[in-house]
Amino acid sequence: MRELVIDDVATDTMLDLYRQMFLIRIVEDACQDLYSKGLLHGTTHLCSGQEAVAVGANSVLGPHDRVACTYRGHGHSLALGMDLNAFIAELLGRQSGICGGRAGSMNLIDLEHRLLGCYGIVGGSVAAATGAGLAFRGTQRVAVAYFGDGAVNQAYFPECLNFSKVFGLPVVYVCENNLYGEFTPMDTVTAGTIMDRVRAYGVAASQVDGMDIRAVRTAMQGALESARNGDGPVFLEALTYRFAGHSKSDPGRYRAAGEFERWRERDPIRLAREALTSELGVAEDTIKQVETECAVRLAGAREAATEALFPDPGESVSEFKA
Amino acid sequence: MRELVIDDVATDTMLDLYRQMFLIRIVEDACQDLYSKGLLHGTTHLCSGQEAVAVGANSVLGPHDRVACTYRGHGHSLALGMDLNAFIAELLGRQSGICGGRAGSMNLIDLEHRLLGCYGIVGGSVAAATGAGLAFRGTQRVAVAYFGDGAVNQAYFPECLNFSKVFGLPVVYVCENNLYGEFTPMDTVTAGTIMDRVRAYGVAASQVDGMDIRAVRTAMQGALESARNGDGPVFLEALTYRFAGHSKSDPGRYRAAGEFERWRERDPIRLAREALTSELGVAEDTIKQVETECAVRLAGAREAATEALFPDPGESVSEFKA
Amino acid sequence: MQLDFRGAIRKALDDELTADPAVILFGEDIGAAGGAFAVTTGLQEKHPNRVLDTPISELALSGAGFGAALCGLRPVVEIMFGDFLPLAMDSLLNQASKFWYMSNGQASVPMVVRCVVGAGGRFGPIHSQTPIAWFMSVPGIKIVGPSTPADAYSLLRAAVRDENPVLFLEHKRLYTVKGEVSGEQQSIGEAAIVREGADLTLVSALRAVPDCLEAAAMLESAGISAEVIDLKTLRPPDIPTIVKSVKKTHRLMVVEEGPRTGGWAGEILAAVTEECLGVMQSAWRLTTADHPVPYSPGLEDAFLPSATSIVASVTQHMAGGKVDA
Amino acid sequence: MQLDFRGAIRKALDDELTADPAVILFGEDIGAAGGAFAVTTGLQEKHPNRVLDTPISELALSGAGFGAALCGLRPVVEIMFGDFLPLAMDSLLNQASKFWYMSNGQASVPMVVRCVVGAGGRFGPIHSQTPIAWFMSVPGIKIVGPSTPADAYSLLRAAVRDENPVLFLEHKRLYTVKGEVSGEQQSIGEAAIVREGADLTLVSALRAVPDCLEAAAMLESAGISAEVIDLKTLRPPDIPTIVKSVKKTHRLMVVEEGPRTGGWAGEILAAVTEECLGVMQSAWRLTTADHPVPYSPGLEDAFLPSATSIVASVTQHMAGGKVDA
Ligand SMILES: Cc1ncc(C[n+]2csc(CCOP(=O)(O)OP(=O)(O)O)c2C)c(N)n1
Ligand SMILES: Cc1ncc(C[n+]2csc(CCOP(=O)(O)OP(=O)(O)O)c2C)c(N)n1
Ligand SMILES: [Mg+2]
Ligand SMILES: [Mg+2]
Repeated sequence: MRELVIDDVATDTMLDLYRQMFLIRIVEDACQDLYSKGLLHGTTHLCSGQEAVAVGANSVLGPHDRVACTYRGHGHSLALGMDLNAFIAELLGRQSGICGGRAGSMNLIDLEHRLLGCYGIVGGSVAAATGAGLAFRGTQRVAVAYFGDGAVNQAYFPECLNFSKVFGLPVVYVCENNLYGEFTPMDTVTAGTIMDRVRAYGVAASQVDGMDIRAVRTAMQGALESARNGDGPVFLEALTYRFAGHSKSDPGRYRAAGEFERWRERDPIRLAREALTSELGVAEDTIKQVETECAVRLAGAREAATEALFPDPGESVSEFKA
Repeated sequence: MRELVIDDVATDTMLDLYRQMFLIRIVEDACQDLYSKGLLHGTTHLCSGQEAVAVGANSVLGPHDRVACTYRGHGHSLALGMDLNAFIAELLGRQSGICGGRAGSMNLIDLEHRLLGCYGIVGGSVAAATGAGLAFRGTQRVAVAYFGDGAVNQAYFPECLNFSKVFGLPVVYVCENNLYGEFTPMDTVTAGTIMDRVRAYGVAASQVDGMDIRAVRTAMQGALESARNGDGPVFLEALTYRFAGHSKSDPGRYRAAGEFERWRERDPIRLAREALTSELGVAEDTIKQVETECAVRLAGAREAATEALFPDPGESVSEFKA
Repeated sequence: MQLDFRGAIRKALDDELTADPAVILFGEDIGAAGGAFAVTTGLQEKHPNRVLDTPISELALSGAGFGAALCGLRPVVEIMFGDFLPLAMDSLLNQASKFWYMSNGQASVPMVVRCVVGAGGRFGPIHSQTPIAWFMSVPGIKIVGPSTPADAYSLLRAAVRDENPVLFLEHKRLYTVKGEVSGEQQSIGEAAIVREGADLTLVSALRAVPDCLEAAAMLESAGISAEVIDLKTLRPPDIPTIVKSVKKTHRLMVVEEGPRTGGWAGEILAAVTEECLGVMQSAWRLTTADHPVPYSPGLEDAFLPSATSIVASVTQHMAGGKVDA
Repeated sequence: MQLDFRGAIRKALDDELTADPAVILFGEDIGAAGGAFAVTTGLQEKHPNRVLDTPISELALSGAGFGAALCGLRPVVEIMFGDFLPLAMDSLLNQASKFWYMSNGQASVPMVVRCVVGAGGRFGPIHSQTPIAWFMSVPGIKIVGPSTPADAYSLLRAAVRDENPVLFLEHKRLYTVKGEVSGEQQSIGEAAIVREGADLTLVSALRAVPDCLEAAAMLESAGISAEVIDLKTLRPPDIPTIVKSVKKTHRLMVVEEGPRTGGWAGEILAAVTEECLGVMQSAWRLTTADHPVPYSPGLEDAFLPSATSIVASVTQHMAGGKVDA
């Protein structure tokens, strides 16, 4: 991989990134609330704490790139530009949902906004992006796979990593290592290190502080550039943490004492906010205004979704495209 | 892994190892002949050239260890002690075959002789041995998986390697790298190196000259000892070559010019024979006698198998054990 | 003893672990955390060395179960959702289920694979499937799907004792169902008539059994007497019990929570037809449509068989010309 | 043009590669070596950048096919033997086949997975299966299994053109069959009456079609007139064509090379029964037994359906009491 160029994020860019992260965080809080009110069903996997990866990495994609992520995909979906109304409506199972209410929180798809899908099968995103990379051979397009630390032990990952390296595909693999797969600490079920595993395939790999949105952007820019240059697949391990439980019903008892608090100190939104105020000299009021705008947008989308129609069960459906 | 102790193979041991290798080689030649005579059916995968791995590695197993290998399993089966008559009879589809004629060349099973099976699915042997290792936790027993270079890219391998490392299972993984998977050169479809991949899991890995039976024995002794000590899984890459085609219908056109001849120079049987005569001072006549004995045994088994009954298609079969 | 379905499963596992040191449980998040559906809570504390949290490696899990079963253990592997079984399928289909035949009876593979299955929980298309049909045509494997806590307990114990690979399916909408668990032994492979009737035989399994019973009660008031059969074992299905019933009622309806085309209901209907064609007045299936399970509650509810849809289907078939066709 | 079945497949692939730069072929040993069954010989030389030799990674192959199809390619993936499909199944079942429905029609997945299938080649239990039943219950996937070179050519081209995932099965005992290949377009989903008859409808697919035709000729001399239907598409099966035939002949026999329990023949029998119960005099299946494919030639031959066993089964059913039961 080429030497990375440090990207001095301009103030308004940083404010926009902050806006996106903040929106995702309050959206996730709203999901929790909608769930408790019985409007969001089944289960849902919040990404609170991981916003800097979603927003930072996706913010440097090109318009023709494609992304596949996991069931923990709210942040990525919004960062890619999924319409907020269509997003919430999907979670509430409405006709106006991005997938007409058929897919739900775990399986969001939005091809118009570059999202090949949120994959409910651990490892599924890795394959989808690998295939996209195959389609992008010899073009300037890059495919990105997001997945968790747990996915590294799942068949899709090693098979696809080898496949894309062998064919030199333009794929960026981004592992969001949040230390746990469901309730199980990663290091109890993972031999060796993720970085070593990837490097053993001759794939360039680096780690990045997943709580620092500027670091994520910079690292992702480098990775994308390398893939776009035709240098084959690239791997990025983003060190992060989820502040919510694995899914809606998880109290998080498996966390070591003090761990949660330590990571909370490094809340990516708080870090970005601090950078805005102290480093970039943005006024507290300006930030408050951004936050208020987000809250207003969310409230509007939430209201619209709550009032949206449910799909008609009588509608005839074909299993095939004609 | 502990420091390996060099095993000075005594003359009669070496002669016995030679006997086994020689038998396997002439058995494989006989298979080719039986195939061309229409007595052996479907397809068969000969291990000629790889005998030193089969004989060397299996010769140092304990009586309670267990082995899983691949469709290229004639050598391993015989080295483990499978009855020659039952072996040939199976290949000819006879009732007296080791599996009653049901399994055939690719799927030999002989639990009495420690063989958990020859697996027709690439990677299957890796899983079977991993499971055996799970059953052997905390005992002095070791499970051994044999598989090819091609299997390293197949889902079973990385998943199982991680699994056995995580649980510290007594499994020895032996990769017989013969440079090809079917007709495809390994390096065209394999990113990085096999050794690096394994080491990335924190699994002790070493390479051994798979044409030198004494080297294979020594390496395998060390691997077994380490696994028996409770040090978890061990990996051995045996560098070898198959002198026959991938399967019965393969003319081997993919081989680079001169490659075959170079490896032929290192024929494990020839090397062992040379060691016997020049290093260990065994008389040519003694060796000839061993060879004749093998030929006589084979002729007898072949005749018995050719005359053996076919299984009765009318016999009632249950898909379940009662 | 009164237990809920989840508790019955837990007790069966606990009792098997206690009774036989060869029994071992492993799967994702089943140990320290007690499982994604809190089924295995407490078992690791009680049997620390034999209840293992594993990596997310479905193929290795089933493969290791297979190899361990060949070497003396009786593994009970949890594949969290039945939807993930395709990742483990090679091991079950090409290794475990073929071993007994292919080895010419040298050994069989006593392993159990447990999964949560079924729709109605708003889990969407990839966490709601009922994987029976994928394995229905695999010789050498048994598929068990209980509908009551008593059956869950007895059949899971029988599955662990069975010498063959068993796929044991737990419907997520049954976990909270309560019932008396007697501990009475049961054999895999036997269907049960759970309600007697004269006009029609309703065959189903898992969560559809309570639906059929509810439907039968509703039909009773409409003057239709339905016999309800709980298959309990899906593979091999207990065709003789159904045939006997159909010879009495002359009508067969099979209710399956799963896509119509290629579902197990087709197998039941076909096998019964082969024996009862001459005596059947009607025979049909009620299944889900041929598309994935939808997430939206209204779509999902309409998609699934229910007491109401069963009654509607019966009424339509028995009122229509088909009765005397 | 006279071609053998293998040549017809090769020509279809070649013509598709030539016609559309979005078509890409990949699989194990298909490129430089021309494939394990010499089907793809010469294609890599002709289309060097679009015929790829891959690692032995069935899950990655199908997964990459899926992702590539989402991004504008029309991938044709070879999974060498159908027996290996379980390793690729998650991608086909949970990803590719659900996409069209789950995305609410945002896109479908135009990919083809080709495999060699079937018994009779002495390849033993793990290289001889016919994987239809494993996928028969998967909504969103089509399964095609031609029995002649002409159909192989036309249907493979149609499969590559299809907007949905298609499993395309090539029976190993058909590769050397010769026939005229006209190149006439054909639609997936249509069965064909390949011989007309009055007394009995014989339904089958793949290698069993020539067996049925041979049986029909033998039955003719015994005074029984059999109509033979070649399904060609297994999923979704063309039930209307069969129903129409059964309404004429009043008897249905389905011949499947595959285990009886849970096989696709059950689906055909069930679906036809639901529509024809009143007019059928008999309905049954001839399948293989419920155990793996044996290696030994005598066992394998006895295990498989054949013209002789089809005739015997027909004679038995038409002579027995079942005709008028
Ligand atoms: C193949 C498969 N196995 C198991 C699951 C159940 N499951 C859902 S999320 C999860 C943990 C995944 O952990 P990780 O990859 O680290 O991602 P994270 O949830 O931490 O973002 C598991 C086991 C699944 N969805 N797919
Ligand atoms: C899962 C699977 N994929 C493909 C095959 C077909 N196949 C049989 S042997 C083989 C090559 C294996 O190469 P390697 O692992 O190096 O072993 P070798 O044959 O060289 O001993 C392939 C692709 C198979 N049997 N199983
Ligand atoms: Mg994680
Ligand atoms: Mg090899």
